[in-house]
Amino acid sequence: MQIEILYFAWVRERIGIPRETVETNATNVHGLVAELSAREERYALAFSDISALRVAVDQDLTDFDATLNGVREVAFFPPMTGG
Amino acid sequence: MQIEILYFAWVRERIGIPRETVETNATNVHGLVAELSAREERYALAFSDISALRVAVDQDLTDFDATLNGVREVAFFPPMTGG
Amino acid sequence: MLSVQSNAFDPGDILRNFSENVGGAGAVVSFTGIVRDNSGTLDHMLIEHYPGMTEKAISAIMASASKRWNLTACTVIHRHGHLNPNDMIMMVATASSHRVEAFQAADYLMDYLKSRAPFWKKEVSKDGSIWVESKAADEDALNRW
Amino acid sequence: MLSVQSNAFDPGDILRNFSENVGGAGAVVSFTGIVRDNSGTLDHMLIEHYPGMTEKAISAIMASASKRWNLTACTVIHRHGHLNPNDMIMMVATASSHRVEAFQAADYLMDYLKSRAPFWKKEVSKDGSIWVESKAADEDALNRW
Repeated sequence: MQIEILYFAWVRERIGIPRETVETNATNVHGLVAELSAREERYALAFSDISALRVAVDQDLTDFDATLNGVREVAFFPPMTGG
Repeated sequence: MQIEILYFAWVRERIGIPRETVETNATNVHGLVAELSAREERYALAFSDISALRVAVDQDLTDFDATLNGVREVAFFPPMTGG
Repeated sequence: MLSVQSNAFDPGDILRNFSENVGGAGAVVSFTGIVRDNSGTLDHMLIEHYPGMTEKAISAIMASASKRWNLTACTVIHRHGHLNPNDMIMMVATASSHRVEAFQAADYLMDYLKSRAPFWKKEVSKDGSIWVESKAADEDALNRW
Repeated sequence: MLSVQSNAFDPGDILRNFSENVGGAGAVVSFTGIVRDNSGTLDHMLIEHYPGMTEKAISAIMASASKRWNLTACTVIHRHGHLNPNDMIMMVATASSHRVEAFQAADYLMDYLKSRAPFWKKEVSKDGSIWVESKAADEDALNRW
Protein backbone atom coordinates (compact mmCIF):
# COMPACT_ATOMS: atom_id res chain seq x y z
CA MET A 1 0.00 0.00 0.00
CA GLN A 2 1.19 3.54 -0.79
CA ILE A 3 1.15 6.20 1.90
CA GLU A 4 2.10 9.85 1.71
CA ILE A 5 4.34 10.80 4.63
CA LEU A 6 4.85 14.37 5.81
CA TYR A 7 7.44 15.74 8.23
CA PHE A 8 7.30 19.08 10.02
CA ALA A 9 9.60 21.31 12.07
CA TRP A 10 12.77 19.59 13.37
CA VAL A 11 11.52 16.18 12.20
CA ARG A 12 11.53 17.58 8.65
CA GLU A 13 14.98 19.09 9.17
CA ARG A 14 16.43 15.90 10.62
CA ILE A 15 15.06 13.69 7.88
CA GLY A 16 15.91 16.29 5.29
CA ILE A 17 12.71 16.24 3.21
CA PRO A 18 9.23 17.64 3.81
CA ARG A 19 7.34 14.68 2.32
CA GLU A 20 7.68 11.41 0.49
CA THR A 21 5.54 8.58 -0.78
CA VAL A 22 6.36 5.16 0.70
CA GLU A 23 5.31 1.64 -0.11
CA THR A 24 4.58 -0.17 3.14
CA ASN A 25 2.95 -3.26 4.62
CA ALA A 26 2.86 -1.83 8.14
CA THR A 27 -0.50 -2.23 9.83
CA ASN A 28 -0.12 0.61 12.29
CA VAL A 29 1.99 3.72 12.86
CA HIS A 30 4.45 1.86 15.13
CA GLY A 31 5.13 -0.54 12.25
CA LEU A 32 5.66 2.31 9.82
CA VAL A 33 8.08 4.01 12.21
CA ALA A 34 10.04 0.73 12.52
CA GLU A 35 10.27 0.40 8.74
CA LEU A 36 11.43 4.00 8.30
CA SER A 37 13.95 3.77 11.16
CA ALA A 38 15.51 0.67 9.57
CA ARG A 39 16.15 2.57 6.35
CA GLU A 40 18.80 5.10 7.25
CA GLU A 41 20.50 6.71 10.22
CA ARG A 42 18.69 10.06 9.75
CA TYR A 43 15.32 8.30 10.13
CA ALA A 44 16.51 6.30 13.12
CA LEU A 45 17.67 9.55 14.73
CA ALA A 46 14.44 11.41 14.04
CA PHE A 47 12.37 8.54 15.48
CA SER A 48 14.74 7.65 18.34
CA ASP A 49 12.37 9.05 20.99
CA ILE A 50 8.77 8.87 19.83
CA SER A 51 7.56 10.32 23.15
CA ALA A 52 8.91 13.60 21.73
CA LEU A 53 6.82 13.16 18.58
CA ARG A 54 3.20 13.51 17.58
CA VAL A 55 1.49 11.81 14.69
CA ALA A 56 -1.50 12.72 12.53
CA VAL A 57 -3.23 10.17 10.35
CA ASP A 58 -5.24 11.63 7.49
CA GLN A 59 -4.88 15.02 9.20
CA ASP A 60 -6.30 13.91 12.54
CA LEU A 61 -4.06 13.87 15.61
CA THR A 62 -3.85 10.30 16.89
CA ASP A 63 -1.38 7.94 18.60
CA PHE A 64 1.23 5.48 17.38
CA ASP A 65 -1.13 2.51 17.76
CA ALA A 66 -3.41 3.93 15.07
CA THR A 67 -4.17 1.55 12.20
CA LEU A 68 -2.98 2.35 8.69
CA ASN A 69 -5.88 0.48 7.08
CA GLY A 70 -7.16 2.66 4.23
CA VAL A 71 -4.95 5.56 5.28
CA ARG A 72 -3.55 7.94 2.65
CA GLU A 73 -1.51 10.43 4.68
CA VAL A 74 0.62 10.19 7.82
CA ALA A 75 2.43 13.16 9.34
CA PHE A 76 5.16 13.23 12.02
CA PHE A 77 6.04 16.33 13.98
CA PRO A 78 7.02 17.63 17.44
CA PRO A 79 4.36 18.90 19.89
CA MET A 80 2.62 21.93 18.45
CA THR A 81 3.60 25.43 19.52
CA GLY A 82 0.90 27.60 17.99
CA GLY A 83 -1.07 30.45 19.52
CA MET B 1 -21.38 69.51 61.29
CA GLN B 2 -22.07 70.09 57.60
CA ILE B 3 -22.07 67.17 55.19
CA GLU B 4 -22.62 67.10 51.45
CA ILE B 5 -25.07 64.34 50.52
CA LEU B 6 -25.34 62.89 46.99
CA TYR B 7 -28.04 60.64 45.55
CA PHE B 8 -27.77 58.52 42.41
CA ALA B 9 -30.06 56.52 40.10
CA TRP B 10 -33.51 55.74 41.57
CA VAL B 11 -32.50 57.11 44.98
CA ARG B 12 -31.93 60.48 43.30
CA GLU B 13 -35.25 60.20 41.45
CA ARG B 14 -37.19 59.22 44.58
CA ILE B 15 -35.76 62.02 46.70
CA GLY B 16 -36.03 64.44 43.79
CA ILE B 17 -32.61 66.12 44.04
CA PRO B 18 -29.08 65.02 43.11
CA ARG B 19 -27.35 66.56 46.13
CA GLU B 20 -27.82 68.75 49.16
CA THR B 21 -25.85 70.06 52.12
CA VAL B 22 -27.18 69.01 55.52
CA GLU B 23 -26.41 70.05 59.08
CA THR B 24 -26.26 66.91 61.21
CA ASN B 25 -25.14 65.56 64.56
CA ALA B 26 -25.35 61.93 63.48
CA THR B 27 -22.25 59.93 64.40
CA ASN B 28 -22.63 57.26 61.73
CA VAL B 29 -24.45 56.62 58.47
CA HIS B 30 -27.33 54.84 60.22
CA GLY B 31 -27.93 57.96 62.27
CA LEU B 32 -27.86 60.17 59.19
CA VAL B 33 -30.38 57.91 57.43
CA ALA B 34 -32.67 58.11 60.47
CA GLU B 35 -32.50 61.93 60.46
CA LEU B 36 -33.21 62.15 56.74
CA SER B 37 -36.06 59.60 56.91
CA ALA B 38 -37.72 61.63 59.66
CA ARG B 39 -37.78 64.71 57.43
CA GLU B 40 -40.25 63.88 54.69
CA GLU B 41 -42.13 60.97 53.16
CA ARG B 42 -39.91 60.90 50.02
CA TYR B 43 -36.80 60.35 52.18
CA ALA B 44 -38.57 57.70 54.28
CA LEU B 45 -39.56 55.92 51.06
CA ALA B 46 -36.08 56.07 49.52
CA PHE B 47 -34.51 54.69 52.73
CA SER B 48 -37.28 52.20 53.57
CA ASP B 49 -35.12 49.20 52.69
CA ILE B 50 -31.43 49.95 53.18
CA SER B 51 -30.48 46.40 52.16
CA ALA B 52 -31.30 47.63 48.63
CA LEU B 53 -28.92 50.57 49.05
CA ARG B 54 -25.20 51.13 49.04
CA VAL B 55 -23.33 53.98 50.67
CA ALA B 56 -20.04 55.71 49.93
CA VAL B 57 -18.32 57.93 52.46
CA ASP B 58 -15.84 60.41 51.00
CA GLN B 59 -16.05 58.42 47.75
CA ASP B 60 -15.16 55.05 49.28
CA LEU B 61 -17.74 52.29 49.34
CA THR B 62 -18.49 51.37 52.94
CA ASP B 63 -21.35 50.18 55.15
CA PHE B 64 -24.04 51.91 57.19
CA ASP B 65 -22.08 51.56 60.44
CA ALA B 66 -19.35 53.84 59.07
CA THR B 67 -18.52 56.83 61.25
CA LEU B 68 -19.20 60.37 60.07
CA ASN B 69 -16.36 61.84 62.09
CA GLY B 70 -14.53 64.31 59.84
CA VAL B 71 -16.52 63.22 56.80
CA ARG B 72 -17.33 65.73 54.06
CA GLU B 73 -19.35 63.71 51.53
CA VAL B 74 -21.84 60.84 51.79
CA ALA B 75 -23.50 59.24 48.75
CA PHE B 76 -26.50 56.89 48.62
CA PHE B 77 -27.28 54.73 45.61
CA PRO B 78 -28.52 51.28 44.49
CA PRO B 79 -26.04 48.46 43.74
CA MET B 80 -23.83 49.41 40.82
CA THR B 81 -24.56 48.12 37.33
CA GLY B 82 -21.51 49.14 35.32
CA GLY B 83 -19.46 47.13 32.87
CA MET C 1 -4.79 54.31 30.90
CA LEU C 2 -8.21 55.18 32.30
CA SER C 3 -10.91 57.18 30.57
CA VAL C 4 -14.43 57.91 31.81
CA GLN C 5 -16.14 59.69 28.97
CA SER C 6 -19.47 60.51 27.37
CA ASN C 7 -18.06 60.35 23.82
CA ALA C 8 -18.20 57.23 21.70
CA PHE C 9 -14.95 55.28 21.23
CA ASP C 10 -13.77 52.91 18.54
CA PRO C 11 -12.69 49.54 19.99
CA GLY C 12 -10.53 48.98 16.90
CA ASP C 13 -8.53 52.15 17.50
CA ILE C 14 -8.19 51.35 21.19
CA LEU C 15 -6.94 47.80 20.59
CA ARG C 16 -4.55 48.85 17.81
CA ASN C 17 -2.93 51.54 19.95
CA PHE C 18 -2.86 49.25 22.95
CA SER C 19 -1.29 46.34 21.04
CA GLU C 20 1.42 48.56 19.65
CA ASN C 21 2.44 49.77 23.12
CA VAL C 22 2.51 46.74 25.35
CA GLY C 23 6.15 46.91 26.36
CA GLY C 24 7.21 43.58 24.94
CA ALA C 25 4.23 41.58 26.18
CA GLY C 26 3.21 38.57 24.12
CA ALA C 27 -0.44 38.37 25.18
CA VAL C 28 -3.20 40.96 24.92
CA VAL C 29 -6.77 40.36 26.08
CA SER C 30 -9.62 42.80 25.53
CA PHE C 31 -13.22 42.90 26.64
CA THR C 32 -15.81 45.14 24.98
CA GLY C 33 -19.30 45.65 26.37
CA ILE C 34 -22.05 46.58 23.91
CA VAL C 35 -25.57 48.00 24.44
CA ARG C 36 -27.97 45.13 23.84
CA ASP C 37 -31.64 45.43 23.00
CA ASN C 38 -32.96 42.35 24.81
CA SER C 39 -36.62 43.33 24.67
CA GLY C 40 -36.59 44.64 21.09
CA THR C 41 -38.07 47.93 22.37
CA LEU C 42 -34.97 49.74 23.63
CA ASP C 43 -34.70 53.30 22.43
CA HIS C 44 -31.54 54.23 24.29
CA MET C 45 -29.58 53.69 27.48
CA LEU C 46 -28.64 56.31 30.04
CA ILE C 47 -25.61 55.67 32.21
CA GLU C 48 -25.28 57.73 35.36
CA HIS C 49 -22.04 57.83 37.30
CA TYR C 50 -20.45 59.46 40.33
CA PRO C 51 -17.78 61.88 39.06
CA GLY C 52 -14.71 61.74 41.26
CA MET C 53 -15.54 58.42 42.87
CA THR C 54 -15.72 56.69 39.47
CA GLU C 55 -12.10 57.48 38.60
CA LYS C 56 -10.99 56.69 42.14
CA ALA C 57 -12.78 53.32 42.23
CA ILE C 58 -11.57 52.22 38.79
CA SER C 59 -7.99 53.28 39.56
CA ALA C 60 -8.09 51.17 42.72
CA ILE C 61 -9.41 48.15 40.77
CA MET C 62 -6.68 48.58 38.14
CA ALA C 63 -3.99 48.90 40.83
CA SER C 64 -5.28 45.76 42.49
CA ALA C 65 -5.17 43.84 39.17
CA SER C 66 -1.62 45.07 38.50
CA LYS C 67 -0.58 43.85 41.94
CA ARG C 68 -2.03 40.36 41.44
CA TRP C 69 -0.77 39.78 37.90
CA ASN C 70 2.31 40.81 35.92
CA LEU C 71 0.79 43.30 33.51
CA THR C 72 2.87 45.42 31.17
CA ALA C 73 -0.16 47.54 30.28
CA CYS C 74 -3.77 47.93 31.33
CA THR C 75 -6.54 50.15 29.95
CA VAL C 76 -10.12 50.84 31.03
CA ILE C 77 -12.59 53.01 29.12
CA HIS C 78 -16.16 53.47 30.34
CA ARG C 79 -18.83 55.68 28.85
CA HIS C 80 -21.60 57.52 30.68
CA GLY C 81 -24.56 59.52 29.41
CA HIS C 82 -26.71 58.70 26.38
CA LEU C 83 -25.94 55.47 24.48
CA ASN C 84 -27.76 53.90 21.54
CA PRO C 85 -28.31 50.19 20.90
CA ASN C 86 -25.10 48.57 19.62
CA ASP C 87 -22.96 51.38 21.01
CA MET C 88 -19.85 50.30 22.85
CA ILE C 89 -20.35 50.86 26.60
CA MET C 90 -16.92 50.07 27.88
CA MET C 91 -13.68 48.32 27.19
CA VAL C 92 -10.88 46.71 29.13
CA ALA C 93 -7.49 45.67 27.76
CA THR C 94 -4.65 43.88 29.53
CA ALA C 95 -1.16 42.89 28.38
CA SER C 96 1.17 40.35 29.92
CA SER C 97 3.99 38.00 29.03
CA HIS C 98 1.65 35.10 29.69
CA ARG C 99 -1.79 34.54 28.25
CA VAL C 100 -3.20 33.14 31.49
CA GLU C 101 -2.32 36.33 33.37
CA ALA C 102 -3.76 38.58 30.66
CA PHE C 103 -7.01 36.56 30.66
CA GLN C 104 -7.37 36.46 34.43
CA ALA C 105 -6.63 40.16 34.86
CA ALA C 106 -9.24 41.15 32.23
CA ASP C 107 -11.80 38.81 33.77
CA TYR C 108 -11.08 40.23 37.24
CA LEU C 109 -11.30 43.83 36.03
CA MET C 110 -14.70 43.12 34.48
CA ASP C 111 -16.06 41.46 37.61
CA TYR C 112 -15.01 44.39 39.77
CA LEU C 113 -16.06 47.12 37.34
CA LYS C 114 -19.49 45.50 37.16
CA SER C 115 -20.18 45.67 40.90
CA ARG C 116 -17.73 48.15 42.38
CA ALA C 117 -17.47 51.07 39.94
CA PRO C 118 -20.24 53.63 40.52
CA PHE C 119 -22.24 53.37 37.30
CA TRP C 120 -25.97 52.86 36.97
CA LYS C 121 -27.71 51.89 33.75
CA LYS C 122 -31.22 52.95 32.80
CA GLU C 123 -32.97 51.46 29.80
CA VAL C 124 -35.34 53.83 28.04
CA SER C 125 -38.02 52.45 25.71
CA LYS C 126 -41.21 53.96 24.27
CA ASP C 127 -43.15 52.34 27.13
CA GLY C 128 -41.07 53.99 29.82
CA SER C 129 -37.76 53.60 31.52
CA ILE C 130 -36.31 51.15 33.98
CA TRP C 131 -33.12 51.01 36.07
CA VAL C 132 -31.16 47.88 35.31
CA GLU C 133 -31.05 45.71 38.43
CA SER C 134 -27.84 44.24 39.70
CA LYS C 135 -27.61 40.46 39.61
CA ALA C 136 -26.74 38.28 42.57
CA ALA C 137 -24.46 36.37 40.16
CA ASP C 138 -22.41 39.54 39.58
CA GLU C 139 -21.85 39.96 43.32
CA ASP C 140 -21.10 36.24 43.68
CA ALA C 141 -18.52 36.49 40.88
CA LEU C 142 -16.30 38.56 43.18
CA ASN C 143 -15.82 35.52 45.41
CA ARG C 144 -13.82 33.87 42.66
CA TRP C 145 -10.88 36.17 43.35
CA MET D 1 -14.56 33.24 10.58
CA LEU D 2 -11.25 31.44 10.21
CA SER D 3 -8.17 32.69 8.41
CA VAL D 4 -4.75 31.02 8.20
CA GLN D 5 -2.55 33.51 6.41
CA SER D 6 1.01 34.66 5.85
CA ASN D 7 0.01 38.32 5.55
CA ALA D 8 0.05 40.68 8.49
CA PHE D 9 -3.29 41.69 9.99
CA ASP D 10 -4.40 44.69 12.01
CA PRO D 11 -5.99 43.68 15.33
CA GLY D 12 -7.83 47.00 15.40
CA ASP D 13 -9.55 46.34 12.07
CA ILE D 14 -10.39 42.79 13.13
CA LEU D 15 -11.93 43.85 16.45
CA ARG D 16 -13.86 46.75 14.92
CA ASN D 17 -15.43 44.57 12.23
CA PHE D 18 -16.08 41.81 14.72
CA SER D 19 -17.73 44.13 17.29
CA GLU D 20 -20.02 45.59 14.66
CA ASN D 21 -21.28 42.16 13.62
CA VAL D 22 -21.93 40.25 16.81
CA GLY D 23 -25.63 39.60 16.29
CA GLY D 24 -26.87 41.42 19.35
CA ALA D 25 -24.29 40.07 21.76
CA GLY D 26 -23.35 42.28 24.70
CA ALA D 27 -19.89 40.86 25.39
CA VAL D 28 -16.85 40.59 23.13
CA VAL D 29 -13.52 39.13 24.22
CA SER D 30 -10.38 39.14 22.10
CA PHE D 31 -6.95 37.66 22.49
CA THR D 32 -3.96 38.83 20.46
CA GLY D 33 -0.61 37.02 20.45
CA ILE D 34 2.48 39.10 19.67
CA VAL D 35 6.03 38.07 18.69
CA ARG D 36 8.18 38.67 21.76
CA ASP D 37 11.91 39.11 21.84
CA ASN D 38 12.71 37.48 25.18
CA SER D 39 16.44 37.15 24.61
CA GLY D 40 16.94 40.56 23.02
CA THR D 41 18.62 38.87 20.05
CA LEU D 42 15.60 37.75 18.01
CA ASP D 43 15.86 38.63 14.36
CA HIS D 44 12.61 37.04 13.22
CA MET D 45 10.27 34.14 13.79
CA LEU D 46 9.33 31.44 11.29
CA ILE D 47 6.02 29.68 11.75
CA GLU D 48 5.55 26.41 9.93
CA HIS D 49 2.15 24.80 9.62
CA TYR D 50 0.40 21.81 8.07
CA PRO D 51 -1.83 23.12 5.26
CA GLY D 52 -5.11 21.27 5.22
CA MET D 53 -4.85 19.91 8.74
CA THR D 54 -4.46 23.42 10.17
CA GLU D 55 -7.86 24.58 8.90
CA LYS D 56 -9.45 21.26 9.86
CA ALA D 57 -8.05 21.30 13.40
CA ILE D 58 -8.96 24.94 14.06
CA SER D 59 -12.48 24.46 12.67
CA ALA D 60 -12.96 21.51 15.02
CA ILE D 61 -11.76 23.58 18.00
CA MET D 62 -14.12 26.43 17.04
CA ALA D 63 -17.05 24.01 16.64
CA SER D 64 -16.30 22.53 20.02
CA ALA D 65 -16.24 25.99 21.64
CA SER D 66 -19.53 26.93 19.97
CA LYS D 67 -21.08 23.75 21.34
CA ARG D 68 -19.96 24.42 24.90
CA TRP D 69 -20.87 28.11 25.06
CA ASN D 70 -23.56 30.30 23.53
CA LEU D 71 -21.52 32.30 21.04
CA THR D 72 -23.09 34.63 18.51
CA ALA D 73 -19.77 34.98 16.69
CA CYS D 74 -16.28 33.54 16.79
CA THR D 75 -13.15 34.41 14.81
CA VAL D 76 -9.67 32.90 14.63
CA ILE D 77 -6.77 34.34 12.63
CA HIS D 78 -3.34 32.72 12.67
CA ARG D 79 -0.30 33.70 10.67
CA HIS D 80 2.42 31.45 9.32
CA GLY D 81 5.71 32.19 7.58
CA HIS D 82 8.07 35.06 8.41
CA LEU D 83 7.20 37.31 11.34
CA ASN D 84 9.16 40.17 12.89
CA PRO D 85 9.39 41.10 16.58
CA ASN D 86 6.19 42.86 17.70
CA ASP D 87 4.22 41.43 14.77
CA MET D 88 0.81 40.03 15.63
CA ILE D 89 0.95 36.23 15.44
CA MET D 90 -2.67 35.36 15.92
CA MET D 91 -5.98 36.56 17.23
CA VAL D 92 -9.13 35.07 18.66
CA ALA D 93 -12.44 36.90 19.19
CA THR D 94 -15.64 35.61 20.78
CA ALA D 95 -19.06 37.21 21.24
CA SER D 96 -21.81 36.15 23.62
CA SER D 97 -24.74 37.56 25.56
CA HIS D 98 -22.81 36.92 28.76
CA ARG D 99 -19.30 38.04 29.61
CA VAL D 100 -18.44 34.81 31.40
CA GLU D 101 -19.18 32.74 28.29
CA ALA D 102 -17.21 35.07 26.01
CA PHE D 103 -14.22 34.91 28.39
CA GLN D 104 -14.31 31.15 28.82
CA ALA D 105 -14.68 30.46 25.11
CA ALA D 106 -11.72 32.69 24.21
CA ASP D 107 -9.60 31.12 26.96
CA TYR D 108 -10.57 27.63 25.76
CA LEU D 109 -9.81 28.47 22.12
CA MET D 110 -6.36 29.71 23.09
CA ASP D 111 -5.55 26.63 25.15
CA TYR D 112 -6.51 24.33 22.30
CA LEU D 113 -4.91 26.39 19.53
CA LYS D 114 -1.68 26.36 21.52
CA SER D 115 -1.40 22.57 21.72
CA ARG D 116 -3.74 21.13 19.09
CA ALA D 117 -3.39 23.28 15.98
CA PRO D 118 -0.43 22.19 13.82
CA PHE D 119 1.87 25.21 14.05
CA TRP D 120 5.54 25.19 14.97
CA LYS D 121 7.50 28.28 15.86
CA LYS D 122 11.18 28.76 15.15
CA GLU D 123 13.12 31.69 16.58
CA VAL D 124 15.90 32.96 14.36
CA SER D 125 18.67 35.11 15.84
CA LYS D 126 22.15 36.07 14.65
CA ASP D 127 23.55 33.19 16.71
CA GLY D 128 21.40 30.58 15.04
CA SER D 129 17.87 29.29 15.17
CA ILE D 130 15.88 27.24 17.62
CA TRP D 131 12.50 25.51 17.56
CA VAL D 132 10.29 26.78 20.36
CA GLU D 133 9.62 23.90 22.74
CA SER D 134 6.13 23.10 23.91
CA LYS D 135 5.52 23.57 27.63
CA ALA D 136 4.10 20.93 29.93
CA ALA D 137 1.91 23.72 31.34
CA ASP D 138 0.30 24.18 27.95
CA GLU D 139 -0.64 20.53 27.75
CA ASP D 140 -1.84 20.59 31.36
CA ALA D 141 -4.03 23.61 30.62
CA LEU D 142 -6.26 21.37 28.49
CA ASN D 143 -7.32 19.48 31.62
CA ARG D 144 -9.13 22.59 32.80
CA TRP D 145 -11.87 21.98 30.23
